[in-house]
Amino acid sequence: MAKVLMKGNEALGEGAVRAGCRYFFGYPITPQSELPHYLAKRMPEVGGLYLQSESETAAANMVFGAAGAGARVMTSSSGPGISLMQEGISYIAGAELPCVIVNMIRGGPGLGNIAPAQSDYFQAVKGGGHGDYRLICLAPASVQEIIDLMQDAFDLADKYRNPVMLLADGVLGQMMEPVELGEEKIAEAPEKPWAATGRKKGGPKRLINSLYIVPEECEKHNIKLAQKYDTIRRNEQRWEEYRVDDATMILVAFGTCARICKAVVDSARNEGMAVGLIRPITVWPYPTDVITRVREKAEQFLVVEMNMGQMIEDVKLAVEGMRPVHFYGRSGGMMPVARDVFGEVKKLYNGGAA
Amino acid sequence: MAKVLMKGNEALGEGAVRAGCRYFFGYPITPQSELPHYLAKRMPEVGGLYLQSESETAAANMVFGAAGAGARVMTSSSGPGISLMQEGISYIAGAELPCVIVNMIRGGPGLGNIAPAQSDYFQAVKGGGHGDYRLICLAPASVQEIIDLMQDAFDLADKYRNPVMLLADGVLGQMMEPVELGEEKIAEAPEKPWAATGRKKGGPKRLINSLYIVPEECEKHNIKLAQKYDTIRRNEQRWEEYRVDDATMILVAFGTCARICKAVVDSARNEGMAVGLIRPITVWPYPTDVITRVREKAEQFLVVEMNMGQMIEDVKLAVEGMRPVHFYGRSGGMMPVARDVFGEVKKLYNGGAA
Amino acid sequence: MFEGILIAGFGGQGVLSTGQLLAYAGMMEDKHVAWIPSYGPEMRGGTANCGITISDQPISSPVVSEPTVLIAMNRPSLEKFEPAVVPGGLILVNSSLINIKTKRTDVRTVYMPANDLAEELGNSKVANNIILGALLELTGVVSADAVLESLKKVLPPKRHNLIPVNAEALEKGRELACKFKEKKSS
Amino acid sequence: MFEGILIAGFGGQGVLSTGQLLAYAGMMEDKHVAWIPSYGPEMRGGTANCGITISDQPISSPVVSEPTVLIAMNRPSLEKFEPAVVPGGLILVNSSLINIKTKRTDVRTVYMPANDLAEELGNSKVANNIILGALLELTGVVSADAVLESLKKVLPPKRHNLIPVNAEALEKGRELACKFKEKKSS
Amino acid sequence: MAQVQITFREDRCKGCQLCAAVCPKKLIKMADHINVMGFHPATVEEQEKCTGCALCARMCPDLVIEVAKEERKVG
Amino acid sequence: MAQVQITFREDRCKGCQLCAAVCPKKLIKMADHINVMGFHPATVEEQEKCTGCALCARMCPDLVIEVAKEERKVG
Amino acid sequence: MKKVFTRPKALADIPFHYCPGCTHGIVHRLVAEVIDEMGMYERALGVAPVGCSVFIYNYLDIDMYQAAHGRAPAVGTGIKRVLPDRLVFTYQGDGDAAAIGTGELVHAAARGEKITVIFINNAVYAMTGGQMAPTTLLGQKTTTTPFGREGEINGLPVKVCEMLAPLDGSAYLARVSVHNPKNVNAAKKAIRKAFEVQMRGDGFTMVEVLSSCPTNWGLSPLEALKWLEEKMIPYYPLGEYKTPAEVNG
Amino acid sequence: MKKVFTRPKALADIPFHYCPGCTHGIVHRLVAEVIDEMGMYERALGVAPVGCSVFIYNYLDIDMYQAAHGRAPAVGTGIKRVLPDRLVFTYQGDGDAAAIGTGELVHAAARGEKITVIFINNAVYAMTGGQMAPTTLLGQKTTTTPFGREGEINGLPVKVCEMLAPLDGSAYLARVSVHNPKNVNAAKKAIRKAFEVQMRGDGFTMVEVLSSCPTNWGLSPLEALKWLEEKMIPYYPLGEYKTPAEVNG
Ligand SMILES: Cc1ncc(C[n+]2csc(CCOP(=O)(O)OP(=O)(O)O)c2C)c(N)n1
Ligand SMILES: Cc1ncc(C[n+]2csc(CCOP(=O)(O)OP(=O)(O)O)c2C)c(N)n1
Ligand code: SF4
Ligand code: SF4
Ligand code: SF4
Ligand code: SF4
Ligand code: SF4
Ligand code: SF4
Ligand SMILES: [Mg+2]
Ligand SMILES: [Mg+2]
Repeated sequence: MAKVLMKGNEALGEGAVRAGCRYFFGYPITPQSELPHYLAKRMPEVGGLYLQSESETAAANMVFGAAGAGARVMTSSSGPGISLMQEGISYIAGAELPCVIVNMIRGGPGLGNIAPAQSDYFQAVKGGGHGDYRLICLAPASVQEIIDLMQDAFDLADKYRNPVMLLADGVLGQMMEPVELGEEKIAEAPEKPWAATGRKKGGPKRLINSLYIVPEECEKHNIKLAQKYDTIRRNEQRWEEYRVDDATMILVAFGTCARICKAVVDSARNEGMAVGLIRPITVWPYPTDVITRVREKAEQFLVVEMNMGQMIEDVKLAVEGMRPVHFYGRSGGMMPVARDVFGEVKKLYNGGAA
Repeated sequence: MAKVLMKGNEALGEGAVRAGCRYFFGYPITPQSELPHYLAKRMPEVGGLYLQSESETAAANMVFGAAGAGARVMTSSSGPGISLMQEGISYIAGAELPCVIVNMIRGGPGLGNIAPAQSDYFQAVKGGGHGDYRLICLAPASVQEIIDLMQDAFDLADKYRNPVMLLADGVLGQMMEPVELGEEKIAEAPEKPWAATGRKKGGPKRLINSLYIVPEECEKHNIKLAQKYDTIRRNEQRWEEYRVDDATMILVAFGTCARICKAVVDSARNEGMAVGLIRPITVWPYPTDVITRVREKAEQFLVVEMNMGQMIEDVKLAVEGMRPVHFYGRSGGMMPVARDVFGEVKKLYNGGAA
Repeated sequence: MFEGILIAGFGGQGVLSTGQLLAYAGMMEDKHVAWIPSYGPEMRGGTANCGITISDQPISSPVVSEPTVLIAMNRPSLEKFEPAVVPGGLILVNSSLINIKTKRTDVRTVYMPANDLAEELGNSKVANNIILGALLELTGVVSADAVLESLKKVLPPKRHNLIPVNAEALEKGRELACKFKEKKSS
Repeated sequence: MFEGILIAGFGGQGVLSTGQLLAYAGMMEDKHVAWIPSYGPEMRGGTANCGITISDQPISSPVVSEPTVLIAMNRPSLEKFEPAVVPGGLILVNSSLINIKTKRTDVRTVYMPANDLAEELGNSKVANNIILGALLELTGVVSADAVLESLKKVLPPKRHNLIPVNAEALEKGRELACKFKEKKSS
Repeated sequence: MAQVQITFREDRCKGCQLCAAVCPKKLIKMADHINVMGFHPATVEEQEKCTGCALCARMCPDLVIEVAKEERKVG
Repeated sequence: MAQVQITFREDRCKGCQLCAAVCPKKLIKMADHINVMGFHPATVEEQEKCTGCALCARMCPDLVIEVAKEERKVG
Repeated sequence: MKKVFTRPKALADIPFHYCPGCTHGIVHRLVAEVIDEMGMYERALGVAPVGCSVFIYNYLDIDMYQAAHGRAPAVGTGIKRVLPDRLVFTYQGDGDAAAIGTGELVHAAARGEKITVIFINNAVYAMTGGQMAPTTLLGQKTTTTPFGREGEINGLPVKVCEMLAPLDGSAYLARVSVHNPKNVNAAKKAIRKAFEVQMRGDGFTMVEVLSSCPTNWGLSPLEALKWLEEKMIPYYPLGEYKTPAEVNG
Repeated sequence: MKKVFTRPKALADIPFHYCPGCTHGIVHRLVAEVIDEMGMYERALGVAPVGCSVFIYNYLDIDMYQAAHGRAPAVGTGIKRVLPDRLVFTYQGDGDAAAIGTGELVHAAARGEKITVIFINNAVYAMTGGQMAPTTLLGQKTTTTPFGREGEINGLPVKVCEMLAPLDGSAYLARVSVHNPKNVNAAKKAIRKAFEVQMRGDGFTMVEVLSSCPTNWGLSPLEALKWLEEKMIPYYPLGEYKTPAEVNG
């Protein structure tokens, strides 16, 4: 099939439709609004529903209802809107409902701005809501990958009955790139016998719930969730390695930052430096396995983020003090410039001297 | 002065009043409701205001307004309510407004239950809201300490123009213990020339704001915040050490868990085991300094939490792989029982054999 | 010295305030004390309980998961909590409302028709204090004087008129407990 | 081969669609392309810009912070972005609306009265395509054919009637650029 | 008068007295003994006077009361 | 007729024409040239016909227009 | 013998956890009876609130959802949009629906969302220990208005039916009470009407039920019903606040 | 020469970022004029929303707050309770006040909070690119109702004045427009009245202003005003919806 030029935000919409998503509930916010615009047009074409909710709070809870009723459903927001969804997300995770949440990060804190950022990494991967829960977090780095991961997002959500977050930054949402859409084979969602769709004759009562008033039962539920998360940690870590094999210095970056770091790796290689890149595709579960592997050979790590230093904690947890882990970050909607990152790489590569 | 018997939740209220807090905005939720009950009676006595908001979302934003107007102000909630405040907290941090937020953790995720827990540690210390911000987080372990830390909370908030969270669990709120209230010397809040109280003749315009639409300016703001956080990290780490000096095994626990661990330490010492306890009093800034110090002598760490393992990440980040860091946790509102923790200690102390 | 006391019954039986009274008395005697109630929707079912820890050591967990003393004011409370009492512990049973016996043989058990006795005293509300009186006698956890002194602090002044009947109740309980001790020792 | 092109002007000048057209053409020629707009409330001020990267290598950041080509459709855009152009780069100035000259001496600059020329062609909306024509001629980043082909894909069928005038505009721009090149080389 | 059978599920009764208050015949009394939950349960004293109007049952928040009536053959 | 002075702050004008539409005398025209922001700014052609009613100014969203009037001494 | 009164099928045979004399139980039963009578047992989906009635999800023997505090109308919206032929209702307290959930309630009404809200107005936050609700009466003492609710400080009681009536999306709005058998019957009729209007697709429907909370009002169950009648009804007049043209009769 | 019309003192002398013909600018000016005329320059505190008018915090030359989207009434409440003698007002769009901020708006009104909401109804989410607002008219095309707003799917437009009027805490509610000089004058009068009622302590006050968004309506500035007059006013009738007894005249 021919390639088409597509905006990241629109790719999110088309990817969702192709993954069998038929319900979108959300509230507009820059820099993800083209997704609602796209779905407002596209959903009716496939017999689906785009419903603009009165708030992000409501959107998360509409998702709760629709997911409980068995639908493939998604919402989308950014910064302040994602913060408003935290209670709802905790309920969705607690009730083990599958859904997809797009998080197009912008500059913060507070109203901040609408420029691209990665400063909501902690919120996404450590749980911005209350309780011990985890979101599966996928971090695409291109418009094509958005399309591809969207399908995976819905599949993972259903497989594990867990909310999945698609974590991107404003740049990925706004940019247009060529994409290969592939055959339009609309995915079928699996059977969901647990969905509460009305009491079948003789069938069990279904309850969509996150309340476990008796602590013993709540603990059991938490342990069950923790076991699920362990399974996901074991089975679903994903990452891309770029020129890592012989690298003595490893850059770690996700999303847009990783694109920039790839260019930096190339520049470094051109100058004969053994630099490589690990690009987490799942930021939860964090691809600890690969870091544990490469920390044997690599002499140092440089984490590059569009924030003041968040993912670096996960890298450090994986490196376990065996190697120095450095940080280069830009924040508030600023993006790292390849030349500057390369400067940092050179400095560190030469043992701290510029 | 004579001691009085006081409930933790009431001590929160009395402590706040004595710290000069005159405004409370909040929404009821178990297990912190005695605090609103107390303040609804107590505030009018000191010319203050208890106002029940229509939601936690509104409460956080009322706090935003009152703090911007220069008042010492607080709110309080638990689990789902704290999640609903995340947007507001991010705005408060972004606008650098001082205030105190009580977080009486209960079992999660979702509706969970109302039993004591520590499963909102990540949310509190890594930032449940969007953007790169930090809350100063104080974790008392007794009713007396609640009173004492309440004063510090307001002082720290004003000193750093930063929201402060008092992080406790349901047990601390519900239990009664004797407390020494001390002289009723009501603290005076400092001058706040930045507060927006009406344009003074010839004075500067004041603006309470978190919007920095130009990325360069937003980055500058983020760097300024980061520098503030670094100062706090350097100056405000607090912890209690209990029989740590010669300990080869260090328990790390905060709040109610730390009380239990103290008993465990005593039991261990009785049996001749060199076990000690570090009790973080600030969980942000995390008392990394003491862990860095003790990791030289101590052979292993055991982190005890009322969750599935959250603070353990901060301990690991401080230990940097130099020693094994073990975990013992209960969740969903269950509390560790001293005997069981002791069992774990014995097992680990003897190199894994029970 | 360490006692972990669990008082459990229906709401309205004065379970929580009896516990507070005990904690208060412990505090007046400069002991370490902690009191903690059950809370939340469990109370809707009409049951209430609280734990009181009194010790000469700092108190670790205030939650009384393994009581040294259980005061069971109604049958569901006895059934629910008797298994948790430590061996050698004490169970005080309000036999006015509980028509069963404990299954435990490794604890001391005292049965007292507290409600009936309270009505004899002319105030059905003091059943709890009768049992409290017995508890004091049997454990010596705090002195009866400290409890009476605490009553003055705990009761609002306008209800101080209730102090005499409460004192009577405590005394009544003490007497019964003495008899029980005699019986045991005889 | 790498070009980072920044097109900037007022809203309504076709800035964004011109950029898309260019990206589309690059894609049709199997190059790596990325297009990214400025977005958000900046647009309220009435300005708009977008960056287009066309390269034979995968594109790292799509943000064109150091353009090799700047198309300035109005004065604020020229003033704002000219310092960012890489040395040796190209600046195309819409002199119909810009009555100043660039201060840069280390770049190629072409001034074209695009709006006036567009009105000569009878459609003031094609000013952007005149400049685009010049850009193609001067950089060869994509072929004019690819752009024309892309126009068919980008325009909705009911507006295909506009293709001829757009083609004319491209050609007009190309001619002017040729003259410019001649001048330079002469 | 129809033959009526009114039954109380005593262990579910919370002694709230709403049934007693609405019985037009004032037939419902609270028992002296307490049930497993510790409440004095409601009882009907003179079953035979009961009209089977079921007002008591409709007012009982805890569905303690069931009312059945002999079906009268009409004609 | 009062003497009126009406001034336009041309660089602030966005050419929206709201002023022109409400002028009862139809005095306001859009200039041919564009201002720094790229808009055709509003201008008054026949100042002397202006009554100083300031309707134009009151309707201008961007406070481009100021109107002043000679104060008439009464009596 | 014919059963004149017996437990409806849609109501599970387990005891309520409610306090003695709490009228939540009556309303649960009415909902179950209407589900039975309309033959909707297999097609009814209920959304439980956070509040004393949270465990309605156990009591109603149908498929149920437990929503976050105040969000039941949003959850109901999600369900109904996926399963448009089901009977979808929420059961919410006054804290749930009229305080934290105001936005969700108003917008479900404005959207004409085809769901029914059973709105239990007991003038207090019961579950959390008797705090002031938006519907607490002026002068009423609660744990957070220990000196009685004062308009100047705490604001004025919210009349929810009246507020939703001007919204074009609301189709049926009624306020009923369950303080005596006559009103219990009227309440049941209103619930049935609301469900029928919903299933006809006319729009948003709500039945506000004045309900007692003896525990937090500090009254005996019978005193509580009297207080409800004498204090609440004058401020919250009973009646239908909106009906679609066709069900006016 | 006497200035018949000049920039009010409370309005900073900087250009607005608004689109050509956007009537946000007119309303800003009216607010500033009333502050000047009431002599409140030193005692007025404004709360900016999230929306096109967020930068009102720069334009008004008084102390200002920037609130989270929809939360301005809560922020205003916090301010007013601390500084009860100040004039506190919020300036909010229809997305801000009538969608995400419904709860805060309704409850500020219910509490009789002594603040004024200047509510800009432009039937669209302008700042974020023209999505449907709660006040978008039926049939109106927006970026999220590309085929026109349809009641069955998107719900019905919300009439905010009408909804708040039944709340006992609201004291002054008016709907005005700024599509021509006469209405601009009336709008200014209403703003002044609202501020006066606030300062008298009568309760919550709101002025809803029908305002144009040429950009997102896809109309020229003049066409936009015509559309406002012909389409919006019939659905959103102008007038005072509530006045305290004393200001009735
Ligand atoms: C977000 C959130 N805030 C607060 C609570 C605590 N809470 C539980 S129920 C309730 C109010 C209950 O009152 P109402 O809705 O009137 O129901 P009732 O108990 O009176 O039937 C509150 C505040 C919560 N669970 N979640
Ligand atoms: C919590 C949150 N959700 C969404 C947004 C994005 N957002 C900014 S302004 C706006 C709506 C603006 O519409 P309106 O309030 O009508 O103001 P207008 O721009 O039309 O004047 C939205 C949805 C945000 N900033 N915060
Ligand atoms: S059925 Fe009627 S008459 Fe019989 S006990 Fe009940 S209320 Fe009384
Ligand atoms: S109404 Fe029901 S619960 Fe109450 S007393 Fe009568 S039978 Fe018992
Ligand atoms: S002041 Fe009146 S007459 Fe003069 S230009 Fe303005 S509108 Fe026209
Ligand atoms: S109304 Fe103002 S901005 Fe608009 S054209 Fe007239 S002067 Fe210019
Ligand atoms: S607290 Fe009130 S509402 Fe809750 S069960 Fe008891 S009486 Fe009913
Ligand atoms: S987008 Fe609309 S509301 Fe916003 S400034 Fe432009 S015209 Fe005004
Ligand atoms: Mg209630
Ligand atoms: Mg708007």
